[in-house]
Amino acid sequence: MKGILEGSHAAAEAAKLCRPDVVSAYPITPQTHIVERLAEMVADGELDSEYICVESEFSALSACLGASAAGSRVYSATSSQGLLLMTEVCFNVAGMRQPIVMSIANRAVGAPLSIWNDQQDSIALRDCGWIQIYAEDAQEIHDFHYIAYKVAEDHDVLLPVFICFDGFILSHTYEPVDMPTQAEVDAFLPPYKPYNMLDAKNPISMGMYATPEYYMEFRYEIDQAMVRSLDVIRRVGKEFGQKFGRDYSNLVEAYKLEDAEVAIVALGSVSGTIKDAIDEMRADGKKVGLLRLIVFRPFPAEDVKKALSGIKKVGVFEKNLSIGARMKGAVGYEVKDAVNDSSVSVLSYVAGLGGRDITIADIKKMVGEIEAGRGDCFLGLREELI
Amino acid sequence: MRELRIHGRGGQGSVTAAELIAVAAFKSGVYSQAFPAFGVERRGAPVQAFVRFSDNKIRLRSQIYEPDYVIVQDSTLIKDVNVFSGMKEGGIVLINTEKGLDSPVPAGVKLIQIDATKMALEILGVPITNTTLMGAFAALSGEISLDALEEAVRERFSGSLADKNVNAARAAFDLIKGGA
Amino acid sequence: MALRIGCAAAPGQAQENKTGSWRVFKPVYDHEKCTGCSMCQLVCPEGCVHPQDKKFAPDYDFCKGCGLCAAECPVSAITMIKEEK
Amino acid sequence: MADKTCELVDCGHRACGGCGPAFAARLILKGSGPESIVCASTGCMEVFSTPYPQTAWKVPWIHSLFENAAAVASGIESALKKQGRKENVLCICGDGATFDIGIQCISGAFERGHNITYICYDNEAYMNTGIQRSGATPYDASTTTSPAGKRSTGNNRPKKDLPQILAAHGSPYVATCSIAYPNDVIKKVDRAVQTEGPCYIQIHTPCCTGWGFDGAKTVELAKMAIECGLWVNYEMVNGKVEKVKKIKRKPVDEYLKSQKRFAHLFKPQRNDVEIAKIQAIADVNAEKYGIDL
Repeated sequence: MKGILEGSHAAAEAAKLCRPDVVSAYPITPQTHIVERLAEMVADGELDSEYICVESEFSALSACLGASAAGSRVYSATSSQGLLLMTEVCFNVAGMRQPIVMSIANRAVGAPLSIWNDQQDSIALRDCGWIQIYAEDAQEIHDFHYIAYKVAEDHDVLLPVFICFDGFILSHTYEPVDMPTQAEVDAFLPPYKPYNMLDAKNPISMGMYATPEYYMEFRYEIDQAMVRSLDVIRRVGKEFGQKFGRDYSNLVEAYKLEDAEVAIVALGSVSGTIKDAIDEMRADGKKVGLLRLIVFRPFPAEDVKKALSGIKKVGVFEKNLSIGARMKGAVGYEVKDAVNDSSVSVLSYVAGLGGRDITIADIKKMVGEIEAGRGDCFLGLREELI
Repeated sequence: MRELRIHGRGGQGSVTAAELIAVAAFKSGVYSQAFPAFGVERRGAPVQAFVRFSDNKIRLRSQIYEPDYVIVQDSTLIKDVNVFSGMKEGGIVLINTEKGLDSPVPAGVKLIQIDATKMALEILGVPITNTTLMGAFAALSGEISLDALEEAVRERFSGSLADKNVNAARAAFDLIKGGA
Repeated sequence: MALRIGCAAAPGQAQENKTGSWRVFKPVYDHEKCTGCSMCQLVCPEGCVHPQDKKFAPDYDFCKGCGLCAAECPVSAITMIKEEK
Repeated sequence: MADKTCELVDCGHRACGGCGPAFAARLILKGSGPESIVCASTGCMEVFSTPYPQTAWKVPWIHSLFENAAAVASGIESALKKQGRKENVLCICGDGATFDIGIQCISGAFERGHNITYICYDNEAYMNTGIQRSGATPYDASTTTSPAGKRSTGNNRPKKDLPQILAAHGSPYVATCSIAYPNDVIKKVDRAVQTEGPCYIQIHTPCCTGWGFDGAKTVELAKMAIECGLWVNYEMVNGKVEKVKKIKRKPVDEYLKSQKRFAHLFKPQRNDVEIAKIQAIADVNAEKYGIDL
């Protein structure tokens, strides 16, 4: 059924259709509409879940961990400071291999306090062992939930997933979304079958500590699972396409890259604005293309290399700041490493932090900088303030 | 692609108006996108909300700087906010005003004034003007059909509240059509 | 043995760790004096004191020789002696 | 139902000889039985009982972090409810995890009313990391972060009254007990798991290494704490104190003298002023709970 709804409701409606046994989350702007909607669904009997209304994000994810360990499918959502408050639990969930799915309405991290969008929160947690998928629009927000559960719960993977989408820009925007029926989702996503589970009939200990003889191998196994997830995501994305007509078998999206001389690499909703800018630039005879990273963890290095092959000038649009890093943004390094060609210029552009609006004009300016070989810098700073 | 900017005050339902217009547009068969100016404004503070209409899938995510249409929910805003900012040549401004506007309007901008507060008070019994203005917008822009608007309103409200809001939208629609 | 995903394990494997080797003093049970009250079994932090012919005896594979059983025995039927290696 | 003969903590764990908490763990599971799920915090008991892959636990057991056992237990309980399962959900956590770093999670779980039993094994300091003071450390105890010195007589704050705090959350059953009275521990755990709602039990578990005494005297020390009035065994049902363990009270001196953590109160000379302050704490306890026979 096609309807028009807010991005956060696209997340909540999908979460509902995934039939989580337990939902636990804590309100934080701009994620709040998701948990409000889920609470409403539980109150109205639309959603048959235990909804744990916790006292912090830290407890939200801790409760999800407990419920998941007890053999339930669980769901949570957060943003920004909330995600950072969960950091310790995030590492723990991945280490304990609990396939929890969590929506992240991406938001800047203080100080200064900012409720507005960038991707500093999830990028800061890139090393914690969660798969990270970035949506461009409400339809992807919605669809990625089904894919995420199926990937996370695959016994070849058993890793948690962040579904990241830009706060406000997507979470608070109404746009058309095609939603499957419960029966269609049930046919795609079978009931959760836990790998390890707390059960008095078959007692095991979970989350034991590992001495130096074992720790490295456990960490190695998590990384191996993450590597394996590349193919599992492709497979599940393809299967989703066959069932629902929207194919997600590619971990990256190439837009007008075939003959491009300049490529922009970006994550999330700004890709839409970039595509419109590219269309305008192409009309003016500039050969520009976009490589959108849909999956950031695991990093699809091969896909990036292939998509960018033959392009000599690459600029990475970064809604994050890796303070003290030479390139400024965190994503640029991985793109540069994937390209692995000294004749290619890969530069980072930190932009859109804390909700600074990104217009088509900004993208055109960025392309000018890429062409001039000026990068690894901020874009769109207000010079009068610095 | 056509773009609409709504000016109002926190609590006047500008964001709801944008959402309902987007829903109605979608029901009228075009792609639409509605979003608020993301802020921390409380009740009474000037706020904005935006709608885009297009025959193709909308990818653009920036805010709206050069609107085709502007709706001003409360004419008192005009002294604080430049509601005409960036308006396109030939753009239409719909203003809710009781006495009529005395400040100048930029050249090439078509101004439509309506006493939506009075209409809302008569029909709804409360001075909440957004459905009235939506009806007027449907009439003057042609972006949304009255039937689609009615459907959108009925999905959001129920019972007599829905009826009253539909009536308010209809009355404003007829007023604009009759005057045009 | 391959690792179990999630650092999980089934019961039984703690018994691979024979903590009896930690012992410096050894409890010796006098079954003549023992009344079978089970206090030694109850207070043992290892849980390694078991019934034996209506009396009790420690499992020396695990007994760390803490002496709690000797201290709490109401009839002083347990003596701690220096372990001979 | 409680079964004294039930053994659900295996031999081979790595606790110190004479460990009070290890003894308590056995007693707790005799009280709650095999239909239990244990949620542990990071701490001494977690470390001595679960080096991978040698778990000492014969019931389902989970450790996540230092401060989140009550939140993890909330999730477990909710999952069981959704699945229609009936296991007892227990937290077994040290005093650092309970009094200090985990108190927010505990407060949240108790306020939400989850059907869990939270058990704190109280050895009155952070023993896992090497005897640092916690909110449960008694007045004047010398720890590595509250050392006695030329200008200090050790920990300068009295023990936090956590049972009262949790009773104030509306807990239907709050109890204190001690390994000095093993059957009392078993009985109270049994009662807690059978009581609907969030229950709290605080077990006094002397730590021979942390307090500085011979491991053979663990139970004796626990008894001395009760006999001098520095530890009180009682039950609180719906916030009202019931069933207080009554005693013929002794002065605090002997209890203090038996432990290295209080040695500075006696050497190089007896510190009458400080010992009197500790005696006053016992006197207040006696008055408050009516423990004197």
